[in-house]
Amino acid sequence: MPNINDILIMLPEFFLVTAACILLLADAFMKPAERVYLHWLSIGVLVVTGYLVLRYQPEGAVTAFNGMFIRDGLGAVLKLFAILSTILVFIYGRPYMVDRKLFVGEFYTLMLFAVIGVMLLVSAGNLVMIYLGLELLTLSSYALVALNRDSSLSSEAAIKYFVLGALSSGMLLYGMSMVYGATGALGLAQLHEAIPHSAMPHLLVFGLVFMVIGVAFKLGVAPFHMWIPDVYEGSPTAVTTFIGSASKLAAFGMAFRLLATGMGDFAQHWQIMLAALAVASLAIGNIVAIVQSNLKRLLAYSTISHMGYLLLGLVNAGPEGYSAAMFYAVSYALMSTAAFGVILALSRAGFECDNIDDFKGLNQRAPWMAFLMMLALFSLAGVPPMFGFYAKLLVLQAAIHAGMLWLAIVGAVFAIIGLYYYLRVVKVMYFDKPEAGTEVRLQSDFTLRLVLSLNALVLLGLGLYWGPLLNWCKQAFVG
Amino acid sequence: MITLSHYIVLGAILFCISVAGLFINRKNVIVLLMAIELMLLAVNINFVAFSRFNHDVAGQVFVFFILTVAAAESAIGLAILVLLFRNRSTVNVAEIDSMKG
Amino acid sequence: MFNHLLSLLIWLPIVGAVPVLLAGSGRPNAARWIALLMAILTFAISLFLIPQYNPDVAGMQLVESHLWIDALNVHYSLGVDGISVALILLTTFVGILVIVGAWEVIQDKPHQYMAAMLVLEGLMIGVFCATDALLFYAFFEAMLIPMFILIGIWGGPRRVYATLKFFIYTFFGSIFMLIGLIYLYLKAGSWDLHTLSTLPLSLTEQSWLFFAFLIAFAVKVPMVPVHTWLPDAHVEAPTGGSVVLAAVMLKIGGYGFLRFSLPIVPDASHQFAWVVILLSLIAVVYIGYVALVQEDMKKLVAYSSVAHMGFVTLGVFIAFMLVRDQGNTDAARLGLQGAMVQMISHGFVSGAMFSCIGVMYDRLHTRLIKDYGGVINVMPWFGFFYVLFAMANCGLPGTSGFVGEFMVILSSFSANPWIAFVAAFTLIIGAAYTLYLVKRVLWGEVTNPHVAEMKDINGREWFVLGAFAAAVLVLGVWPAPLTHLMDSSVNQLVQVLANHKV
Amino acid sequence: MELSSSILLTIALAPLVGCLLAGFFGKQIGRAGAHSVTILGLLISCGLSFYVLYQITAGGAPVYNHNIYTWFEIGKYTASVGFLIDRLTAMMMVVVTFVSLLVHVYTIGYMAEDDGYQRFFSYISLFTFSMLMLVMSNNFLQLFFGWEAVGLVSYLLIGFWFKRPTAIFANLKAFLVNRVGDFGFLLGIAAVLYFLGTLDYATAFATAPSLVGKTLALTQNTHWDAATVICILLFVGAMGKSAQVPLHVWLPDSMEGPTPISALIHAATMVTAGIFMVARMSPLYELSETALSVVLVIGATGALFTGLIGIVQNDIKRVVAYSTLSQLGYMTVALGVSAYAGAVFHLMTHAFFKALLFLGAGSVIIAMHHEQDMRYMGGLRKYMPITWITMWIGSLALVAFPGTAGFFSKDTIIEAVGESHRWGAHYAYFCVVAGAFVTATYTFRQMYLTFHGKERFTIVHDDHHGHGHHVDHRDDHGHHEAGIMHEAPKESPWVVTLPLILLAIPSLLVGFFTAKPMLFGGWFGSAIKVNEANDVLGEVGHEFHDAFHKMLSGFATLPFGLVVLAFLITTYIYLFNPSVADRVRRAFQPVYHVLQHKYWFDAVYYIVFARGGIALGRMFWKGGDAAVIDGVLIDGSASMIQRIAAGVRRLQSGYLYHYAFAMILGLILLLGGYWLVGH
Repeated sequence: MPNINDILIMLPEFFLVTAACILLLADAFMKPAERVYLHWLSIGVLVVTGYLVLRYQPEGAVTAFNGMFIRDGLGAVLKLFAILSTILVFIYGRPYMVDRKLFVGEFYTLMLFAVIGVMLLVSAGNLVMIYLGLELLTLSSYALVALNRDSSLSSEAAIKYFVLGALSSGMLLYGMSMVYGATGALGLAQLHEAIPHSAMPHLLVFGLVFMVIGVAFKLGVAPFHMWIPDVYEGSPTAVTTFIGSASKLAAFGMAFRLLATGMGDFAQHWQIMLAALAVASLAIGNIVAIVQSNLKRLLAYSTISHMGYLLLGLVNAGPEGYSAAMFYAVSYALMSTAAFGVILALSRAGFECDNIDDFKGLNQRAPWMAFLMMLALFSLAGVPPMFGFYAKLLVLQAAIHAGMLWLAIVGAVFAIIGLYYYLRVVKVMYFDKPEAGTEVRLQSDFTLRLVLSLNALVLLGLGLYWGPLLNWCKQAFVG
Repeated sequence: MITLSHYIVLGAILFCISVAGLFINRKNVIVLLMAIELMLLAVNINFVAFSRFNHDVAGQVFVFFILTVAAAESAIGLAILVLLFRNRSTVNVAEIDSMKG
Repeated sequence: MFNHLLSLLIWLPIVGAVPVLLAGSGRPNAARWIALLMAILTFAISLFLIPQYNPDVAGMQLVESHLWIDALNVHYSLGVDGISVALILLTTFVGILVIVGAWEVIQDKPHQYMAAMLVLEGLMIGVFCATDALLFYAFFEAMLIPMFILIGIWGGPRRVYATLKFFIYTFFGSIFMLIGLIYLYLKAGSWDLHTLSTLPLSLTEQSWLFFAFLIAFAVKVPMVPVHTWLPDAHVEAPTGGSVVLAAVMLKIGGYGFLRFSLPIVPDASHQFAWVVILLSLIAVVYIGYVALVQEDMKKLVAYSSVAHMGFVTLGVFIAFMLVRDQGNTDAARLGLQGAMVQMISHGFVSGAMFSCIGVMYDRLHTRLIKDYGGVINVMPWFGFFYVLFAMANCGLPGTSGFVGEFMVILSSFSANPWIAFVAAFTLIIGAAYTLYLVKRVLWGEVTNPHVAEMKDINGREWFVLGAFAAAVLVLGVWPAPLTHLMDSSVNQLVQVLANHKV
Repeated sequence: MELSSSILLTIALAPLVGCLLAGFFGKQIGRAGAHSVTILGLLISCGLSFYVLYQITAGGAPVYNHNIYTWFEIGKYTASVGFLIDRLTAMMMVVVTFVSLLVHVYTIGYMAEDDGYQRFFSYISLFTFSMLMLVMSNNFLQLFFGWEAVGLVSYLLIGFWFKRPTAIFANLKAFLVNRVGDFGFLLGIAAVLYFLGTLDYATAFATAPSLVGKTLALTQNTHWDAATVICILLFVGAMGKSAQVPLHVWLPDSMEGPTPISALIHAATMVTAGIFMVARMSPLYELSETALSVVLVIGATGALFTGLIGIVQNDIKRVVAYSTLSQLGYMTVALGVSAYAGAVFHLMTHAFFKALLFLGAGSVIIAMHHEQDMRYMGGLRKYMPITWITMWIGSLALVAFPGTAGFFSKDTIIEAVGESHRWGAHYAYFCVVAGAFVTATYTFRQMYLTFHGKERFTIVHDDHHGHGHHVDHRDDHGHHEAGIMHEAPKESPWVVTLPLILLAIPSLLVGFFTAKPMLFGGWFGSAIKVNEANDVLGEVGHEFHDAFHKMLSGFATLPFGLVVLAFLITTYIYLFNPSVADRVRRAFQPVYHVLQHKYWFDAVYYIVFARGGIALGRMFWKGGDAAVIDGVLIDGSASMIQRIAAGVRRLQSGYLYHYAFAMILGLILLLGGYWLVGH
């Protein structure tokens, strides 16, 4: 019997749902000119949600609705950064969407619903909740990808995303059903208890494989990465940014809930699978990125490799590894928002500015933007003193601590290859002469510039002092 | 006498058919949507069977959720399909490869 | 008393780069002056090290230590011993000269150039101060970024290839060191270099770590066969870049050996000393011959740098043979001192050589030897400096170039006459490639009409070359202050070598 | 009374100051200023050197051995800069400063028309400073400093006319060959430090006896005697500096430098540094018979065979150059038989008469407007009597005509060799005696070709060629039409002839007065140490009663007979029947051929070391660095990754069903993997 306490625990989610619905309605009565209010309103809503997430944050974990919903540190961190990156997406994306006549209510409502999906997913306490959260997130994402109705690329991206996404969630469900069959439990906690004395361990592992695939798809690690490049390239850059940041956080949360909370006792099984997947996506991501000419695609492949690094943390299968992985996910979200933010800031009506050549000689034309992009890129490449380096450091350490020195060395070697393509972009921005005829005009939106600058500088700042964040991540896993 | 394993095998077969449908089909996107539906059904069979044999009703609840979501999913899928057709005036899977590499 | 001297040294130039960037975008001269001011300030502050540092006491001084990342027990801990002090002074000294040297040479975005230089300077000082492995690594890697920019933007025609090669080469080297450091941290629970140096390690572990360090620092030094980035980087880099690269950055490799390989993995270092010694000797002979046939002045000097740095690694690792196999600590000290003096001296000499080449390049815009000839006819003063530095480069007594080589050869003779025999070969080959260069560039009739129009060095260039010349001669005539500065630290290092870890 | 270090510092630094003034402010102070300051500096240090010599010999000043400052101090090793002033040093100081002073004066006239006037003075003063540092040193480090510094100045001065291709080739060659010597020298110093643990002379010599029995393990089972190793390594340095076979090739080429340099550096002082060094190291050398035998044989070989080359030279300076080589051989021989005093004594006399000969040759060259080929000279005696006479004096000293300085030194050496029983002494005796004949031959030939016989040049008066014209002639030297003079040769100005006269006097007399004390009187005292067993000079000394009788007996020796013989032959050939020369040459065609090509030393060295080195370098560069390391490893791996990437990206075909298939594949692999692990 649900009581008021459950409501309080889920207050942020409830608030966001309500607000989203109101905005949905409000949008119907808004003139296009007033849509800017919607923009600020949704940002406001997200801010409030974020506040609520922090407020009444209990010590340790509390559950609601008979364990359907878990509110704990992990969830708080992931939700906050998901919300933060969504706000960033709104700010960076607005001029872009305006230029493309995509500045519509659906964008905001869909985004908000996607955020709800993220929030439910990362604090799901039950396979059903995981499934629902996931679907809420992905279904909104499908729609967002296809938002640009007149672009054949987006619709192609959408259909690919849709079909593969459906396939993966089908597999996830199939795995869930197996696990359910083997244990008779859907709640993660019950699952955790039931697993040791399960009658059919083989069935469990069989199901585990499918669930790992579901996670792998969401993270986008090879060989379940195929959708990533096309979706990144095809969808509107603002949406790409969201997929590249918030939904990666969600994916990590899902991975943790399923594998650690649910199947923690089977760690020795999924560790090996994750290790294998990590190697695959490190290789695919870093190598194929070298030959890309489209920046969004390049970043897509870099995402694949980064998720490989994230798995380096997960394979540790201990609080240290989980915190490292979460740290990595957070850092990646910040880095990719910065990188995509620059692309958004430089793109205009009819000009996506997503070819690497579009960045030629950027240092001559927009030195500040070039500098911000360089920060983001060096951070992605993992060069100290940038934030990204310490994220890599932590996951490598986690892997080594887990006795997987070889895996760490593989990661290191691919970091060298990865460095090359990031440097290539820096080279284009700084060492090449701008192409005659083309000219770069910066989005005049002040908030965009300000926030983007902050975002990129934070990468440097956190590189210089990242202790508190790490502690926060660590606290999420104590007990 | 029909045992649990019969259901599991049936589910497995349906699942395989749907998967095969996903990557063998070179023609029509709509077939893909149907394959996806089929896959979900395979899952549903598993859940129902297990919940029956585990004497636990939760599984069947899950099935309801899956059915609902599946409906929404196919709705979105069809919508995207329409978009695709509007932009490409084709729904032939083998022609949707403008992004690659 | 004020005990943040080192932090000040590190951060003053880095922070100072900001006003340079801001002021400079419109007004290049403002950028230049601010940059120069910062460089001079840094140098002035670094001079305070001399009274502050007590050379008679071994171990780290002027220590600052704050917990940086509690979760990983990383400390922001700085400290200097005699070795670091010497290298810091070298850095700040060169820091001024490169700013002055670039004054009106760099016309394209001077403010960015100056800013990059300042940042680079600060980071390099940081490397020499850091006593925390992770902090060291951060500075060590961060250095690459400004240098990457410097070569890439203001470099020559093949700058992109060169700078990418430089960055990736070095990154390749250091990433394995990172793995090694993480391993050490997990074992020791601390990044503190002193703690690590007391951490017991099995010989197997030491061997793996040794090679991890070796790759990192061998690339930096650079040692044969991982030296090929250096000629390209030097050739394409702007003069200032080459100067900093040769004068300071290469030293970081040698410094790394002293800070990491020797104390942390002494037994493995001892076991594999022969590898390094062999490579060093190869560097002296093989690279000497390679340098002999270069057609590009900068490449020639770059190769000679490789050969000279061979003496550094030789001096460092010869110490093991002396201490462990013969118990001859004095000779070991001589070798290590030689290595250090060689580092400092090479900083001056190679920096000066590159500045000279820069002077010619600014006039003729070519680095090919064949385009020159008879330069002395039109630039007598320049000729004077050039010959002086050339002589220093081939180790003429009375110049700094001689001191280090002399010490290293003396000590290596004690270790094994044959090593000294091969090492001393530098007297011949070094003179051969250097003077062959001088012959083709300086002497002879003026054949190229453009050479005939070259003007002799102006006041600014006089200042740069003069400063280098002064340093070269003072160090060459009276090295005692330098050796005394480093003596106790080197002595302590020798003690560390002696005690086994397994 | 004790010598004061300030005096010694003044001696050393006065020339340096002059050098810096003339060098850095040459423009401001002008030519007169330049030569004034440098000569002043030399006057000071020359005068003080004489004072020091007086103090040491007559004034009863004790041996001065103090450090000025510490160069470095590491553990038990210290290196300092300091002075050791004993009789040997004092004598060297006097010789160096005296000759250098005269050369400075001479230069005023010789370089009068050269643009590099100030630079030249600066250089020779710098040289004097370096040479003084070398001889006054009290330790190996400073010795090496001076050693290399004089090498540097020699490099600069040989290439003084840096526009001449030959000059800049010669100076590079000289420096590199010297470096080969220094290579050994440095190792020798290292060996000293290794065995004796010090760089200080006094300590080293004191502890030298401890070397006996010590060995150096060059391989597992070859152990070399420590003293031998040290001495031979050090001697390698001497071979470079003092142009001993086979490192002699640089000296003849060094004649590319202006003549005053040939006199000062390449005859009188620098090239004798090696001799001085070995004499200085006598306490070490006395410990190793083997080393001394090596010295002996190498010296003897040089003494005879380089002299032979002198016979076939036509360039007046080159004749003198080869005679220098041969004389250096004599000194080395003397060292080899432990007659260190003899060597040093010959060093001194040779300094005077060889400087004289060179300056005389220079005077001739001025008169001939930089024509150096003797085939276009002859009969000059009536144009330039002073030069003629002084050069005869020098020549007589060179051929050791009894009574001249050269006689006392050289004849003593020959006798000493005769007395010695060291391994190789017989060969050496043959060489030095035959050498006497050879010396006489090329000397008289030179004198006749230059001053006697009929003039082999024609004087064409024309107005087009002004006198100032010859400045450029110096630069493109040898290119003017051979044997054509535009005005009659005339005697050189007093600044040139005065030094000749001042040098002629000691060439004649110095031996007569100093032979007894310096050779047999143990004049050098503690500076030179000879074992009883090796004291050949002592043996010689028994017959030596006083210089006069010695002189008389000199007429009855075999060497003198050979000299007379050579005199008769050359007189006949070059004064009465020149055609014989050609016939002789044809008769001895093969020999002549060999001598013409200087035994092919230069050719072989050039091919093997110069060409070979370049070829080797190119091989290393292109083959090693470019091809293997960069080509295969660095760029190779980069391009390989590129290729892989190009391949892998094709998997991203863009087709949905491929994507789906990839996922299924992943599923199957994971299941299969698990299945494999499971069973």
